[in-house]
Amino acid sequence: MTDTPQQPALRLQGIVKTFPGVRALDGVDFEVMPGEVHALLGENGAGKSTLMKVLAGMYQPDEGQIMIAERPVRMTTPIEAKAQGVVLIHQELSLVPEMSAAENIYLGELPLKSLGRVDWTTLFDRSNAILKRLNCKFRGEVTVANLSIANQQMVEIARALTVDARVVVFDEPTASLTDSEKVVLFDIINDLKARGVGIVYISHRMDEIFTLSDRITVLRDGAYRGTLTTADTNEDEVTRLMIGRSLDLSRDVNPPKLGDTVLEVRGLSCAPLFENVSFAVRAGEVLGFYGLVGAGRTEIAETLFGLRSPDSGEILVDGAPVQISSPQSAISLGISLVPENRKEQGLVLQMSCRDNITLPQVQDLTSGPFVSSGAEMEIYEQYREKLEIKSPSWRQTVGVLSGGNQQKIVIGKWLSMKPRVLIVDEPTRGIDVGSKSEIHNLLRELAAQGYAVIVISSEMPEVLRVSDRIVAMYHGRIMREFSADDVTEDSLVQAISGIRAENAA
Amino acid sequence: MTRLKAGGPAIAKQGILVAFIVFMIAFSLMSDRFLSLDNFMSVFRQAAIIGVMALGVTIVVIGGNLDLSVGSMLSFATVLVVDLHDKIGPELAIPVMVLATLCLGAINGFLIGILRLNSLIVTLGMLSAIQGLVLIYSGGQNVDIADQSGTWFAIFGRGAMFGIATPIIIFGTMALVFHIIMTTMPFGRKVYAVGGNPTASVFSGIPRSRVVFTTYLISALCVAVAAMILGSRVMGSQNNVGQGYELQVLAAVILGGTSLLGGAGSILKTVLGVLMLAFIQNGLILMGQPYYTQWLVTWVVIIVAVWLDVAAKRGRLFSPIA
Amino acid sequence: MTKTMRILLASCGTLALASAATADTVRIGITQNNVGIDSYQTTYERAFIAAAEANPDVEVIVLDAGGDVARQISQMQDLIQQQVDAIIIWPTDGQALVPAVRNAHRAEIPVVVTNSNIAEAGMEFIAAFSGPNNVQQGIYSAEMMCDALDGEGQIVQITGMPGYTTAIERQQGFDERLAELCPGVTQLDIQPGDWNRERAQRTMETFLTRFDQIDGVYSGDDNMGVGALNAALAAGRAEGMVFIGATNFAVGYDAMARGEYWGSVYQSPVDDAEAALQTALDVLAGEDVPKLNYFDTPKITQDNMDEFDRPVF
Amino acid sequence: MSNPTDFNPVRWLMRNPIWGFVLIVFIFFSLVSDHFFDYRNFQNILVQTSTIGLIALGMTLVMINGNIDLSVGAILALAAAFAVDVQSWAMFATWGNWQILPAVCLALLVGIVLGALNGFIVWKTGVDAFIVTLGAMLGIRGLVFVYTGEQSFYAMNFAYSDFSALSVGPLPVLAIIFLLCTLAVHWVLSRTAHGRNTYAVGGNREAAVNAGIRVGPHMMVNFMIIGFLAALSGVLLSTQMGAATPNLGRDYELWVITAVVLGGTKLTGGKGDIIGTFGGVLAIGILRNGMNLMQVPAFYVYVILGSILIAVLFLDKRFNRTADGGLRL
Repeated sequence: MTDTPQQPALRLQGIVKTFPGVRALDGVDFEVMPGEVHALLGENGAGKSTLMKVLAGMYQPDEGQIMIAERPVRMTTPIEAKAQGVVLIHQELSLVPEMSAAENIYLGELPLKSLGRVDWTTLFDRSNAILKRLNCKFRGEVTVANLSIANQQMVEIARALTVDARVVVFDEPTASLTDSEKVVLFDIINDLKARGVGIVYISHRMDEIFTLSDRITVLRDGAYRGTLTTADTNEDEVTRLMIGRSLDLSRDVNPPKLGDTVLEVRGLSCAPLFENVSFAVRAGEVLGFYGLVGAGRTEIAETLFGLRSPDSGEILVDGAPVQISSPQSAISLGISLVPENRKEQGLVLQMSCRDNITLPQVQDLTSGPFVSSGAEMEIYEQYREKLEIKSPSWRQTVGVLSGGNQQKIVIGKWLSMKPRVLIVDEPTRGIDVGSKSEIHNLLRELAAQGYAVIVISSEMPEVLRVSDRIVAMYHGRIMREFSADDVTEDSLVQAISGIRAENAA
Repeated sequence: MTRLKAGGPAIAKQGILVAFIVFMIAFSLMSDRFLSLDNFMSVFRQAAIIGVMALGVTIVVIGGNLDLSVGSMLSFATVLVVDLHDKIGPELAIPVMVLATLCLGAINGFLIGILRLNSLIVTLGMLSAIQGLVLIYSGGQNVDIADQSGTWFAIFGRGAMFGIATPIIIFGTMALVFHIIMTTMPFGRKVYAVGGNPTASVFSGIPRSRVVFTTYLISALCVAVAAMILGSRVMGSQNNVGQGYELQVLAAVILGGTSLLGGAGSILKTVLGVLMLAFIQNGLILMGQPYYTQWLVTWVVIIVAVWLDVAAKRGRLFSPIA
Repeated sequence: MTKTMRILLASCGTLALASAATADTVRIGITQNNVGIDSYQTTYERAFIAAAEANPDVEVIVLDAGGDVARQISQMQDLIQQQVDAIIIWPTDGQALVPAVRNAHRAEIPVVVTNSNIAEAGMEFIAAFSGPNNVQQGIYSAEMMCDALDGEGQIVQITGMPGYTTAIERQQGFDERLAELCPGVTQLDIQPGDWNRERAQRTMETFLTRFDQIDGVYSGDDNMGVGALNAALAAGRAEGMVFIGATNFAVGYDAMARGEYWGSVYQSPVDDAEAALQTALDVLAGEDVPKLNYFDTPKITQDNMDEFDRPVF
Repeated sequence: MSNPTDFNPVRWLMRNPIWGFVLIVFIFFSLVSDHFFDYRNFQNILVQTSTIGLIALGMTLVMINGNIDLSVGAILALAAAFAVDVQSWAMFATWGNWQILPAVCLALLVGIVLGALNGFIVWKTGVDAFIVTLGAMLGIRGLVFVYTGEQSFYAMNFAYSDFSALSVGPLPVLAIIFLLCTLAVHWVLSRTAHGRNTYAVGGNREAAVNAGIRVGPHMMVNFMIIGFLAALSGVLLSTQMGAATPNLGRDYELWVITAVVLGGTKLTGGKGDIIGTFGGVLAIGILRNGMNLMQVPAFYVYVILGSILIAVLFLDKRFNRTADGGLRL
């Protein structure tokens, strides 16, 4: 590295970006030194994504300067940004499923021969070299559609390595990674860092930020709120900067008032997704399902909600065996599911807040043949208050709300159905810290009100925080069940990594 | 992610309404015959057949699908009802025709709603297959009603109530009923939900297959009603009478701002789209323009109207893609 | 005429070869314009098949181009490929089929054109044409119109599907003859009705709005003519309006009987079909067939309609 | 990129059910029709399919992009009209047979320009291609009628229509052009950066944008390619006719889309290839040819073609279940 360490690899000065009616970035300063991991934090809507898009050449700032190695630059396309050594790794996988991994790695700049022909040999050689550097076990020739999510993420990361990057921006890179895959990713980040690359790391996960970063910059409402040195700060301080107040992260320790067993599952199998799964959940408790992505947790939830037919096994509601052949029958049994993917499965984005909440019961909210607007408003108002949904009006289409408010709408939708069992799959995925704790408190509160709650999560702090009991899953099987009092992080990690299974074998 | 607010004055969001008003003014200025009650009634009456079909197709499109089979289905229904009129009498012919048409709709609904096949291709296949069915049924002959002046069947296409032609009354009533269904009844809400996000609808306990199936039944029902108007108006039918109607219907629905992606659209705006196309046809002929001018005008109008609509939604005129 | 002779000789040669191959039956392929589109064509097809079945020595291959020129060219290729003894073609387009007819001619298969004629450039490649004279029909209609209006008045015209030969020829015959015979009759406007009764009805409704005085309506066929009549009746303006069509359909015949419809041109698809088959057989038999075989399509009006049978279509 | 060493014919057919279907109808017609299995007939099939086939090549690109083009039939008609009419322009009167050259070039240019217009509108307005080209389908047909004045044009010069009868070796020249174009488009789609980007734009537009692919111009290029191919198809069709008719190419868009979808290209974009499209085109060509040879009544042809389209779609869905893992949605 020829740059002196004092010279930032990248510096943004007074960046302003406005959209019609919105000042998305309001004079933001930001810098990354070579060989530094600089975390960028802020709640959803704070302007992180806009800032990243400015960085990546996808947006042009209205005011302010971007400087690379202290030279002002103009980047009008992602390609130009990349040529300047600034690479963005997207939060949502930005891959083309029908193309090979190699083509995806070099998307937009495939090595060419004459006549615009793709130079396949070079392409595969280069990309295989990169994949090897990342310790990937697949080759560049594989079609991306056939890769696991984690491997797809690796392809995404491999893209950053195609150029001699000065700055790599990671936007929520761990959202869909398992713990072991995270380890690989962190190795890569540290490797880049050692080579003198400046890293911008965006995440909602405090633990990751504190493990990885050297400095933390916080944005709120499109404005710069300060930069902290990681070693000299703590989560509280960062959170306060982010949300402008402090946050109660402690678990509410009141022992649950347990009711009867509402839902029981005996020997449920749906090969190859999960096998011989048995558990029970009682009114007034939160049952956590913890495991790696792909361990079969979501699939169990889908089966309980009538979206899959099990091969064998029994489902009992209030002690009586039931057949759940469709979501409608699940709903009529009092089972509801807040799905994993809010935007694809949970909400009709162009519908209003109110209509999304009342959607499952719209058939019953009628006076005569018509949907009763009054009844709908009543439900909407009730749950808007109860869940503190922030929306300008009931007419607001949910697509423009923040992730936290969207999630509350999905939860409100099911609470309004007065379910017995509420299954919540990844309740806080992609939700900022402030809303996260609100949702955690809400889940606890719901249990206290007598709901039987099942929470599926890949985040250990979350599971530990909300659950009364925790079921650990590995490869479609339940490895162990813990009670909140005797669970330790170590035993949990072991259980979901299948370590007990190997020992037993 | 910063989101754009749908900006601009409210009128800009009503692309079709703007275009409609512009055209009405232009035609009124250019032809002194245009702006008269008689002419309007005549246009409304002519628009009724396409219009009734467009109502059904609007619901299908809001549900996230397409229906290209309505053209040959109209041929089928009209040939059937006219042919049976003289054979078994109108009181039997109408229910038989409606049932048979609903069966075709049910086939569409089954293939698309239940088997989840792509609606464009299925209805394209049905377009061809039903055209064949019509020809096989009629043996390629035109069908006619012998006693044109004596049959009460004339009421649908030629009759009038309170001085308003029946086709207009039928079209108006159906538009109103469907508007009420789509905006205030549970079924309407479900169609919007299924079209807007089919997966989320299933996750909300909405019987997606049944809803889609029903939209195709409604579409077929609309075709059956259109066939009654058409058969009664013409008192006969050719085998290809509905040929090309599917595109006119679709053009009207699109002009009305219904999104082909599903989940958005409005019955009343479809009515506007239908009237717009009818007025363009009528106005240009009144101005003595050759028939192909209306195609050129329709070209521009469709693109500009939908463009204004899209532009208003995204808050800027040109698409942001590089 | 030497050219014709050569063709005939060539045809005879083909016949001889073909006969040697397939014993005594002759195989005749026909490719029609668009059978489903109206009753005339359907009735034609039935009559053609019936006539062929009545003759034990004839085997026919019946194809339909569905109105598509390209498909008709393919069908010509397929027929040439099958080495039929003769091809009868009802061209979807008079110009566009010339090379296809030329190919058949080169393959030494005689071609008989039926109903609507091939363009001038193709005349040298066909054995014969058999059918009505569409231009003449337009002329007849113009004469009837002139007659009915006593040479004075304002009329509108509703044509068939734009771009199709029959529609163009009838319009051409009508326009030219009318201008020459009756300069006192003015044509207010010409719009298409696409051979479709409902569309003709719609067009007429707009005409009625647009023009206060319409004395006569010429329609490219009776099907559309009746549509125009319906519109005028509904508007209460049919009284005294002269409706003249072409290709007398049953509905037109009935309307004439009721006195609402003035006249048309009588054209029998059965005659048309039988004439085509006979012409082909004559060509194959080596007879000296004239190039143009127009069968008679007389004027039919309220006055002389008793002389004609009610059309079957 | 399938590796040739692990080529498995059964799996290949499962992924390309259309070729299985082509095989079946081929064998079927060979058995039941005397005239089908004949070298001359195969030539015919190739020539007959070339019209739809050429456009289908372009449609494959456009549909992989996630767009659609309904205006191809009208573009074909306008190009054919130009190709025939321009030959007789006075300025080329002294050119002899060379007068065909500017005519054909102008016709092809018309196709490219109209394609560019469609593409430009799709790019700049962001209106769905279905809507843009539905409008263009009506409008361009209007242009055809304006230009031709409803009349058919015919080529005075028989050299023009003789061209379609030429053969090089065993293959008619039209078939050769079609096959060459097929190879060329296949090459573009599978070997060039533009072709690979076609998948990227349709498979994940956001990713393509992020990777710096200029999506708008890219789509415009594909619309220009389909415009060119539709025009070429119109020119070749007009050489078969020695004429151009204003109604030429009506409904072709529907048949082209049918062929492309039969070939496995997804309407949602991102997936499809020329091998499949070629199979789809052949399937329709063989069916039509075979049914002609077998004299299936026209009325039944409609029913059969419609049903087959739906049946193939159904089979494709069965074989190529997407990875929803049995979720009942």
